[in-house]
Amino acid sequence: MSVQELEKIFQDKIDNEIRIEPKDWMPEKYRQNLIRQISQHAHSEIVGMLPEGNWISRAPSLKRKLILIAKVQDEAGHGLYLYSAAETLGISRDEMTEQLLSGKAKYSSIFNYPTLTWADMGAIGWLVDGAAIMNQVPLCRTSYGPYSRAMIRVCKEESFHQRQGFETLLVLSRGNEEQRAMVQDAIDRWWWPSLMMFGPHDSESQHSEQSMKWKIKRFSNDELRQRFVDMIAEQVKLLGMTLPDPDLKWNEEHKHYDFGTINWEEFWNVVSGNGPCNKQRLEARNKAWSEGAWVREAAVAHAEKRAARKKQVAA
Amino acid sequence: MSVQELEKIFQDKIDNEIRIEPKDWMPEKYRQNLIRQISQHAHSEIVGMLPEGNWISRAPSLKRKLILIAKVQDEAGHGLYLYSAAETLGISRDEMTEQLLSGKAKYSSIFNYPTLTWADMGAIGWLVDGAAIMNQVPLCRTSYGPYSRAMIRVCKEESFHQRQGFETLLVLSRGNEEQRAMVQDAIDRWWWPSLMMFGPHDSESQHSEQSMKWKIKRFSNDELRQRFVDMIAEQVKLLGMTLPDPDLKWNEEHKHYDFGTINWEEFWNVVSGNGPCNKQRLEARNKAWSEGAWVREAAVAHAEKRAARKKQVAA
Amino acid sequence: MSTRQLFAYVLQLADNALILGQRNAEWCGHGPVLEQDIAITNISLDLIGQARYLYQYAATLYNGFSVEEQHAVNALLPRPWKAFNRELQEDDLGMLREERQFLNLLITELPKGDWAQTTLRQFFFSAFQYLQYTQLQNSTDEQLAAIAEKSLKEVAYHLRWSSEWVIRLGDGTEESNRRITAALEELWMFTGEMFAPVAFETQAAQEGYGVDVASLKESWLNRVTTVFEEATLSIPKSTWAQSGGKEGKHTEHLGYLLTEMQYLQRTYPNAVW
Amino acid sequence: MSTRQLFAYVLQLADNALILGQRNAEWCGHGPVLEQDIAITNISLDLIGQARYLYQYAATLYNGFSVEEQHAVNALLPRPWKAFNRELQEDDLGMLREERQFLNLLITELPKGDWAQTTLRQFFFSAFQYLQYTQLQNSTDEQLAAIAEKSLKEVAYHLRWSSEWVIRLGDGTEESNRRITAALEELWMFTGEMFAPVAFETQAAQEGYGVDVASLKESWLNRVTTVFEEATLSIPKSTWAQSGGKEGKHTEHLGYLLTEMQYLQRTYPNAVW
Repeated sequence: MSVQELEKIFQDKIDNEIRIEPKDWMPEKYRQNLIRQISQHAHSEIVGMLPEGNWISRAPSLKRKLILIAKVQDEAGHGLYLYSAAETLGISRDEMTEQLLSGKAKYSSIFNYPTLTWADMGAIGWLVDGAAIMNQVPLCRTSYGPYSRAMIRVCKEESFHQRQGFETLLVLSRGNEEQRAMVQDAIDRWWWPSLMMFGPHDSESQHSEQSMKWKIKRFSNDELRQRFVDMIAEQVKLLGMTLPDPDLKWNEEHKHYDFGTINWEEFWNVVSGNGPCNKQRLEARNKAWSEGAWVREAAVAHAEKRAARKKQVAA
Repeated sequence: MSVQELEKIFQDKIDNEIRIEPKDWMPEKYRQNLIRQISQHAHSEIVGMLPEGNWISRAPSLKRKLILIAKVQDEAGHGLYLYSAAETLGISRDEMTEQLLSGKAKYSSIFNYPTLTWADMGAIGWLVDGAAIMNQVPLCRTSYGPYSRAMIRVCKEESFHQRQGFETLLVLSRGNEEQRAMVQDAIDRWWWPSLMMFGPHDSESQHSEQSMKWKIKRFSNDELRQRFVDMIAEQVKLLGMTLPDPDLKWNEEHKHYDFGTINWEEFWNVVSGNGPCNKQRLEARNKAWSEGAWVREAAVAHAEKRAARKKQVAA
Repeated sequence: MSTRQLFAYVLQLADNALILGQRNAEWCGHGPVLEQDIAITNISLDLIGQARYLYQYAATLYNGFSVEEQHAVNALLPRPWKAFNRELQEDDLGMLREERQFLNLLITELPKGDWAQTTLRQFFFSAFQYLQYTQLQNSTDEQLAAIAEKSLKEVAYHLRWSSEWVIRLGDGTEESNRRITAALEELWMFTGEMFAPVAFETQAAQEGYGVDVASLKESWLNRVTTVFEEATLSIPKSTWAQSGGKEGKHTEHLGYLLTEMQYLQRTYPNAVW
Repeated sequence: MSTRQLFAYVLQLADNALILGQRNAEWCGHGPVLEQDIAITNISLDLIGQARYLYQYAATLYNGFSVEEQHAVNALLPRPWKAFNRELQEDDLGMLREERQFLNLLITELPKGDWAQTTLRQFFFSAFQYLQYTQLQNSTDEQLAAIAEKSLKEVAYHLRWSSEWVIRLGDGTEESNRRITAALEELWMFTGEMFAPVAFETQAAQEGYGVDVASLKESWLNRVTTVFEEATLSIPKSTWAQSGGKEGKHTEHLGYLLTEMQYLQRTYPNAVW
């Protein structure tokens, strides 16, 4: 079959909402695009463990400590599913890890902001996971089978996290004066970076058009961002808090919330490595990886010894 | 002159309270004995920085933080004087350091106990420095000149530290219920180890007789210990606290306090490396030394470069 | 039955679980490989979960005490709670007692160290806890028996997991053997404390609600010997044991751990989180 | 004169000194060589001493405020103090404010790192503080002028000492050069904040009691350039600057530092030590 014919079969499947599976033929660019996107997503889960991990030792109650640890652990689990999905496309987890550690691969820029108070644990669940879900729900129907199946599991847990995050803030918002101030402060710091999580405006987005055609992506950045704003602008009222945007207001004509201008200079600065924690995050991952090298080597060496002994016994 | 004649001159000087100076002839055993004793004392100052250093970051007020830092720094200073005094006997500071780090040289066992509360800072000043001074004041008249001069400086500062320690406890003893409990608890933990600082009973002491003859030592372990008990048994009343010894009581006949039996098993265990913090203390010193190696090398390398450049300019 | 001793006994079990759980949680996000990051975090979750059951039970006990009984355990109560004017709760016990009131074994509070130290410590502790909780199932105290039973499945997993790592590192590379040998040298003197009963443990064993820890030593040594053989490690000769933890005399490490762990509860006393 | 701005201005100066002093004190007992252990500890003593003068002055200011003025600085006051029912004291300000109330430069709170990071950070800060305090001697506020004058001798020594170390490490061994270059990469983006005035600094400069920090940049760069030349180091091209410290938005490091530093004051509120 010619490449053109293969491409036709491939695109027909996609158009008919039939999932592409690892053994199916696929265009190289589709493969590359997916590897980039899935591994970036996996890296985000792994790096995303760090800002929240920063409060594990200081969680305010044993119950909250358990919830937080379990949540960060879930993120490790998500990383695992996603690395596995990416591996079906012919790249190894070690290769992906190297790309992360060397700074070649990206991860979500939101994790380059510091977590300064306990309320940040709530704000991350509510806003950051909220924005992530908005991006991710459509991916449950993405065209590549392993990715879509991984995303179904991820999304289920993420929406649980989002509810937990909101509940954390709700408790604080009913607490003492300092706790309430903590909530407002956390919202003030995380709101704009959360909006940036949807990526640049559609007009500036690099990969969008082709991704739409391949159904890797199903909604544009700006569409998803608008949905998110509409959702949060309502939920924030339940907390008795405000969003740090004087331009935010309901537009009766469009049935959406209008909102202010995003500081794209900050966005690009953080993407390009100048965020408050870029260095710190990568250093933490590099440290874990390099200090774990001898452990991984020992595990391999021992497994080999065992296998050799077994063979000997069998012989 | 024969060795016998030299020895006679040497002993005459000592008997007439004339100080031995670095260039004077001295018996090899005197030299070795002094090196052992002075370096052990220097090491004690250096290792002694660690238990108190443990509370610098957590000192309860800015004023107390300053006092504590200054005190620990003084100990570094004492270490310096003493290493210098030992160096006049023909051993280098690096050599002595190596002996400490390898575990070959000893340091005062008291520093192998942990500091568990802020009151320990007071108790160390009052009891540990108190016992040290009791040992050290006679050394201001020790026969070796550089050692005796170093000790004069050390003793002046140490007695200042002891007063500070007592004052720390006095403030706490007038504080709230928890602070008072802290003081009693600290006294309970530091009392017996302080008594052990005077070393084994005279009947068990290895180096005593010769040291007395050479006037390196002027009072026996048990004599000094008794003086210490008599002093502290009175001072503790000012704090409204008690010493953890049911057998402690004034002996009208001897005009001294009788006191209970020291747990020599614990003493020898700690001396031989089994104290709660022996490993930790040596590890801390080893870490500082090995992590500082590149700094020391850089300083030497730079000094050499400078010297070479100067020479070139001069030429 | 001496309620004072029971209260201390429950706290001691809880403190062991909490402090080791807190230590293991330091690995979360920093493990040597993702699957093991998850595994050690699981152990941490299990242990903190056990601590919660035990603190809840201790609080219930206390709240049901007579005035004299309450007075008798005064030294173990968190000071700030006394001003709260409400019943004792789990977090008061875990998050507001002072260092000298914590009764955990010293081995649980030591720094996490490298992977060898963490897994070997877990092995020593889990092998002990497995024996302790197995017997605790027969406690005359129903609550303790139930908590032991509920926890045993978790502990069995911790023991299996940590045994495997001890074997893997002992019989792995030269470096891993060197590291676990160093860890052994570090940790061995902290194992004796597990089997040296303090007053409230002796009482607990006598009254049938607690375990005679001294009697567990042989089985524990057998288990260690078996695993060490496969790991090509030898049991150290030294029998000197550090002690003090169960009486509130700790290493210098615990203070820092508590400072961090209790920070928010100390900063905002009696807030709801 | 806006007393609110003055209060913040004094606190900022104090916080810089305290936080860097606390960091440097971590070396005490752990320095690379005895003489330098003593030297860095001296710097720590000087800085904490400066912090005390400044907090004392801030407390005096506050205690002399009118009710409205006191109300205006409410956001900067330590919450627990409000229940103490006594005048504000230096330790309330240093030991009981929350992380978001600390106004120190981010560069002062970064971990001490290795000797290269410590000495280079000290050099960057001391070079700035020297210029700042030199001008502050002319402050229309007599107290500030006096504190600046008193501190300058110390700062001059810190600057000389740290310059020497930068040169020594830059022009020392290959390793020391590699390490100080790495430190430079780490720290450079935290230097810009020193010269970017926030609202209360602008006000302070306008009203004559504070220093126009933006105007110090050129002299600072000249000093750095001179020392770097001798140290065979180059000034990085990047001009991106981290900021936020002077507005209470810190790095993740400060929280841990404060947790430790404030532990006893939080555990025993309003006790006398």
